[in-house]
Amino acid sequence: MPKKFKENFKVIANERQTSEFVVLTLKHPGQLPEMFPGQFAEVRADGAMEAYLRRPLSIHDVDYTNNTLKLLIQDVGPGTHQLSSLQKNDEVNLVYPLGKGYDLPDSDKVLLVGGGCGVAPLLFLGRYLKENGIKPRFLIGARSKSDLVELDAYNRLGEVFVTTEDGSMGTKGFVIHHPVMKTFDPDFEWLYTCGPEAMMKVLAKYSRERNVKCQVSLENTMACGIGACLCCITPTVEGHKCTCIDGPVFDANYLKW
Amino acid sequence: MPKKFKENFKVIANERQTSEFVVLTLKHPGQLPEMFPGQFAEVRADGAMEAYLRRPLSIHDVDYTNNTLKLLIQDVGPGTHQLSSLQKNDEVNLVYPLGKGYDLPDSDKVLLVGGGCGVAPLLFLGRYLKENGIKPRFLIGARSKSDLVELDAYNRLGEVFVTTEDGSMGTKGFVIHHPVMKTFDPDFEWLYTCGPEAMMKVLAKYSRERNVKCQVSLENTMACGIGACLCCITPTVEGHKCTCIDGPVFDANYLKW
Amino acid sequence: MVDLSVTLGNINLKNPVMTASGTFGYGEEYSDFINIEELGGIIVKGTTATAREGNAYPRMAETPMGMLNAVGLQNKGVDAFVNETWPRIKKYDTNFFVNVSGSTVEEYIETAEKIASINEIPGIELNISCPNVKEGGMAFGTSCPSAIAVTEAVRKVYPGHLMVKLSPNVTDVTEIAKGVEGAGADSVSLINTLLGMAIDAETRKPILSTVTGGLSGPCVKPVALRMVWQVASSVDIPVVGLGGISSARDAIEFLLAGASAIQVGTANFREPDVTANIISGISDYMERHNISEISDITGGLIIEK
Amino acid sequence: MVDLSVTLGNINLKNPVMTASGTFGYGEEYSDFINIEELGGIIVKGTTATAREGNAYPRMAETPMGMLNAVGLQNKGVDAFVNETWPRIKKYDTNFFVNVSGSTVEEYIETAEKIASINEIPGIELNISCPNVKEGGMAFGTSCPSAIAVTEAVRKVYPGHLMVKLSPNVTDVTEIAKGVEGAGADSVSLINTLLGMAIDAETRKPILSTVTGGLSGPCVKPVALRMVWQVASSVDIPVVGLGGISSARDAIEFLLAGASAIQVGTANFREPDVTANIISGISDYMERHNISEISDITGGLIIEK
Ligand SMILES: Cc1cc2nc3c(=O)[nH]c(=O)nc-3n(C[C@H](O)[C@H](O)[C@H](O)COP(=O)(O)OP(=O)(O)OC[C@H]3O[C@@H](n4cnc5c(N)ncnc54)[C@H](O)[C@@H]3O)c2cc1C
Ligand SMILES: Cc1cc2nc3c(=O)[nH]c(=O)nc-3n(C[C@H](O)[C@H](O)[C@H](O)COP(=O)(O)OP(=O)(O)OC[C@H]3O[C@@H](n4cnc5c(N)ncnc54)[C@H](O)[C@@H]3O)c2cc1C
Ligand SMILES: Cc1cc2nc3c(=O)[nH]c(=O)nc-3n(C[C@H](O)[C@H](O)[C@H](O)COP(=O)(O)O)c2cc1C
Ligand SMILES: Cc1cc2nc3c(=O)[nH]c(=O)nc-3n(C[C@H](O)[C@H](O)[C@H](O)COP(=O)(O)O)c2cc1C
Ligand code: FES
Ligand code: FES
Repeated sequence: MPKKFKENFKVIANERQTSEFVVLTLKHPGQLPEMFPGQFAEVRADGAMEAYLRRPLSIHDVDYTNNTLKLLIQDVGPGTHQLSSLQKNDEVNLVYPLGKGYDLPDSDKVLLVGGGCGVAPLLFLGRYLKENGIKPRFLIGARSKSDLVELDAYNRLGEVFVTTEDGSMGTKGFVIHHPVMKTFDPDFEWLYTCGPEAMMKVLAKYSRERNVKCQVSLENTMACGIGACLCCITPTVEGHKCTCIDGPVFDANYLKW
Repeated sequence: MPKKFKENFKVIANERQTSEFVVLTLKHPGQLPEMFPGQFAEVRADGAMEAYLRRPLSIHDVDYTNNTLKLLIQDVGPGTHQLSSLQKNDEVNLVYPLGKGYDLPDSDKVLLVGGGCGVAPLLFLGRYLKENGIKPRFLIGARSKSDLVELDAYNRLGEVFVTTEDGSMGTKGFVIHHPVMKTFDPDFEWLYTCGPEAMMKVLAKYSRERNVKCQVSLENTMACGIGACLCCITPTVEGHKCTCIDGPVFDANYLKW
Repeated sequence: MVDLSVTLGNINLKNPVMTASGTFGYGEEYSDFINIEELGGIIVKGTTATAREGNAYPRMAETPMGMLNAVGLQNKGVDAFVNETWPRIKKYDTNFFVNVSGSTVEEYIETAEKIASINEIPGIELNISCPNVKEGGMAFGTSCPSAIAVTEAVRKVYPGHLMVKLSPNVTDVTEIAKGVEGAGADSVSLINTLLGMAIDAETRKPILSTVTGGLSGPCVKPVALRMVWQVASSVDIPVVGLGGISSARDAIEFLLAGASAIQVGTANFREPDVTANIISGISDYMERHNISEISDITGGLIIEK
Repeated sequence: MVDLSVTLGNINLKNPVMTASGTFGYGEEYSDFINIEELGGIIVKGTTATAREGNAYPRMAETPMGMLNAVGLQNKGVDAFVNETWPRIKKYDTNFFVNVSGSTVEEYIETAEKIASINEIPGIELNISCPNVKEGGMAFGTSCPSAIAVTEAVRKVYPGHLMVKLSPNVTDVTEIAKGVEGAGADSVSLINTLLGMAIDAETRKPILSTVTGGLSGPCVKPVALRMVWQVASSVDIPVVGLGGISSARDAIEFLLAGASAIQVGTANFREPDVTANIISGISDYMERHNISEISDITGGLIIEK
């Protein structure tokens, strides 16, 4: 297993996207270790009285040249609120890189489907696929236009499709309602997804029916993040597995969904 | 009883005095209520995980024209550390003004004796005395020259005597060893003190022997600060009294010392 | 419009939010911060037959998200309450309950009888978990027979609402709850403090003058919630839940677990106006969830099998 | 130079800092963060006679300065430990203790016997406070007769160091400590988790699949410290203290209260290298206070009368 680290990073930018979302850019003091898309960090929310445990956050993007990594944070509670408020030059402590990320596909027909803060790992995944010669396409779902963040960044990597529940941008409805999903069969052979469990379950079923490979990233509640506490299990065809080390990315077929 | 408030103040300055001491200047959003020297505030140390309860801190100085008050904070633990780190424009929540302060003397021969962070209320007291036509004199004790803070501010109000344990400034030794204490009898009829209990006990004994009025300010551990929990008691000639509402300032003779 | 009122046996409370004994003085102390008449009830501090000086200083130690106290029932005695305190506070339009404490059954009886003479006081809270009592140092509240004995004895002399406050320092809190229900309690409140201890590593001494003390604050909430749920599932009388409540969300958790009303203790020290926020927060929650009465929340925990 | 080594009955530990069962896996999980050979000991996760899947998800709820868990003894069973895990971890030069759990006395016996076959394992920690066991659902550890019965039974088949882990969910922990001492325990460790509960006010459901779970972390420290002090004052065998320890200062408080060694649990989740800091912090403390041996700290609490 690749080595894990506990290190302080320095915040070099906090870019607020919406009232709920921020992107933090963190600088490593030296040379960043290699990371893979779908992996996450356990981040200490110093100063949040109600966050004794670290908060798991996906690696949103990595820049090995500048030794920076990005986190996309949705402010949903005390821990993420504290982290969203970090300012330039603040320090933040990460235990990382954790977990098993997405696999490289055995096809170049891939679709990356994200919803909500579930888009977080897909930027890094898109970049990684592109570097490996695979052109990513993105399908991103949100409640409304104002909840869509960083579309430009995805656009730079590949084609982007959008759905919004209120129809304020792209196709109205959920990701599954987007036309690209109808013409899926011929176009896509791998589906990568991350987002609300309900969305991923629909995509898993969809993929099973079409015999398409589907990898999902789970967001179970975690205490240790390194396979020691067994708090984060998910039922699989081989019994209970830890989301933090056996996942967070799983083949949809491996899960008891 | 005068009204108490719970209000947010804005930090307008954090002046570091030494590695241990800072002076915070806080701005009230409107008109400051009247306060008396010796009174304190219960300050919420937001962001300090190990400080659920508020921290009692003396009113160090008040400026009714600018609606600011000052706190002198010694960084001794999680709560005071957090408060010492507040930056300009941060908000801080105070419950104040609390407790019974120093009485006005019935003599104009007064000495104000402080040690350590015990000097905190004496600046406000000195100003208050001066405004009431009484010229304060200060005797300030510290471990070393580098622990003496704000001597200029005291100097502007009255004469300042100094003792240091290592002799790096003023008289070497404890406050009780300063020459002014030897010539006390004729010169001073009221003694106001605040600082380590051991120091105050020596001064109380000294005053008793010379029949000098002595008011001390206690620093008992507090939970509520408003007389509701009975955690902060001190034994007095009339039984257990609350330091937070019956004090923190007591006549030395009233205490079971 | 949501209706926040609740009934506790024969008593009507404006809302389910009361303040816990020993943490709210006689209410007056907080009147600069909130309108105490808006409270469902105020449980005044532990009152004993005769005046008590309580324990020596230090009486408090802060702990992670909580505190230990060793106040030890300092109060001026029931006569002073009846003759001095009550005339001063009776003007407030809310329910005052007197927390009745003691070292012997006789002392509980004496205090309860004297409180019974004040008609406007609807009930007492029988504090059967204070330390330093008869029976070999074992508190009344940690042994079922003695909890029953003191409840029965007080029941005989006290006609008003008899709320019995349970200790969490027991193997099976439901056993004691059922015992005092059988002995005539009109309701039970829980939890009192958990027995804890703090040490100063530098001086190598205990921080409290009494070595051990009572733990309270947010840190105890999970234990309190569990016990309230267990007790509410095993008795028929109303349950008043407390232990670490510091927000409307906390309060609602206790109601869902089966509490008919709640008390707020240590949180008052951090936020002297916390109870006002809890009351309005409960009202907001009810509007958001389309709930019109508190009784629709009480015991509403959904457990999927 | 300070000497951090301690003896626990017949076992020598490099220092008093061990890791608590269920919070440190098999040690390997933490080897990127600290040199696990520097630990006084590692208590591996609860091991049962046969493999167990544990409880359903969700198994964890965060609470103020702590957490509830409902893992429920998920493990591959003692045979897998002996045949797969042990060969992998035996290379580490530290003391591994196996936390032996079960639902019946027979199951405890079977597991203990199989662990006894591994010579390099100096001892077991008998976990007598897991839920869902025989005897009407009452855990072994909350009834004195059953705690004695299981300890006696395991003592007969297990020749190594027998540490018995006590439950804090009892009225009188000293009674049970004395019971298992009489039944042949070589040491006692305490505390296991406090029974607690968490509710999601929005969904109105319990957060844990099992409704209640075990509370751990800094929030329980005051209760743990009190119990360690009580037990150390009432038994003659060594006491291993745990519950909320997250700093050297915390560890020293437990030693002063009477613990011969300590365990670190939940704090590992927040700081995977916390044990290394605790070890060096204890060493600093000893130098600062001119203490040359840990045994000079153990029980060194100064109580002024
Ligand atoms: C592997 C992994 C990767 C993640 N990546 C990201 C990311 O890149 N960006 C991001 O914003 N969030 C991410 N999350 C979710 C994030 O960890 C939680 O939102 C965060 O822990 C909530 O902490 P809090 O203190 O802000 O709120 P809390 O008060 O802890 O929770 C607020 C609400 O969120 C729910 N919640 C808490 N923890 C989780 C969880 N782990 N999963 C689902 N719901 C939860 C709670 O039940 C509650 O309703 C990830 C989670 C996992 C497990
Ligand atoms: C009426 C009053 C006025 C005060 N005025 C000032 C002031 O103007 N400036 C200032 O810096 N400090 C003042 N103090 C002391 C200040 O309240 C404590 O230093 C502070 O609460 C410590 O909090 P902490 O979290 O930083 O440290 P903690 O970890 O709480 O304590 C650190 C150390 O200080 C000791 N300590 C904690 N609280 C107290 C206390 N109330 N009294 C004495 N020792 C304590 C602890 O035992 C520990 O050894 C005052 C205290 C009182 C009661
Ligand atoms: C300082 C203090 C004094 C207390 N005094 C009493 C008392 O006199 N009688 C009583 O029954 N409970 C007393 N308690 C216990 C509280 O009423 C309450 O049961 C406990 O603190 C748990 O609630 P909390 O976590 O909300 O504080 C006291 C608690 C504190 C903190
Ligand atoms: C996730 C988790 C799993 C645990 N599993 C076990 C176990 O298998 N056996 C056991 O005896 N104790 C178990 N415990 C209890 C701990 O060993 C320890 O007694 C408790 O957590 C208190 O210590 P702490 O506050 O330092 O965590 C577990 C605790 C946690 C948090
Ligand atoms: S979070 Fe601890 S095992 Fe996954
Ligand atoms: S601090 Fe509560 S009465 Fe003084």
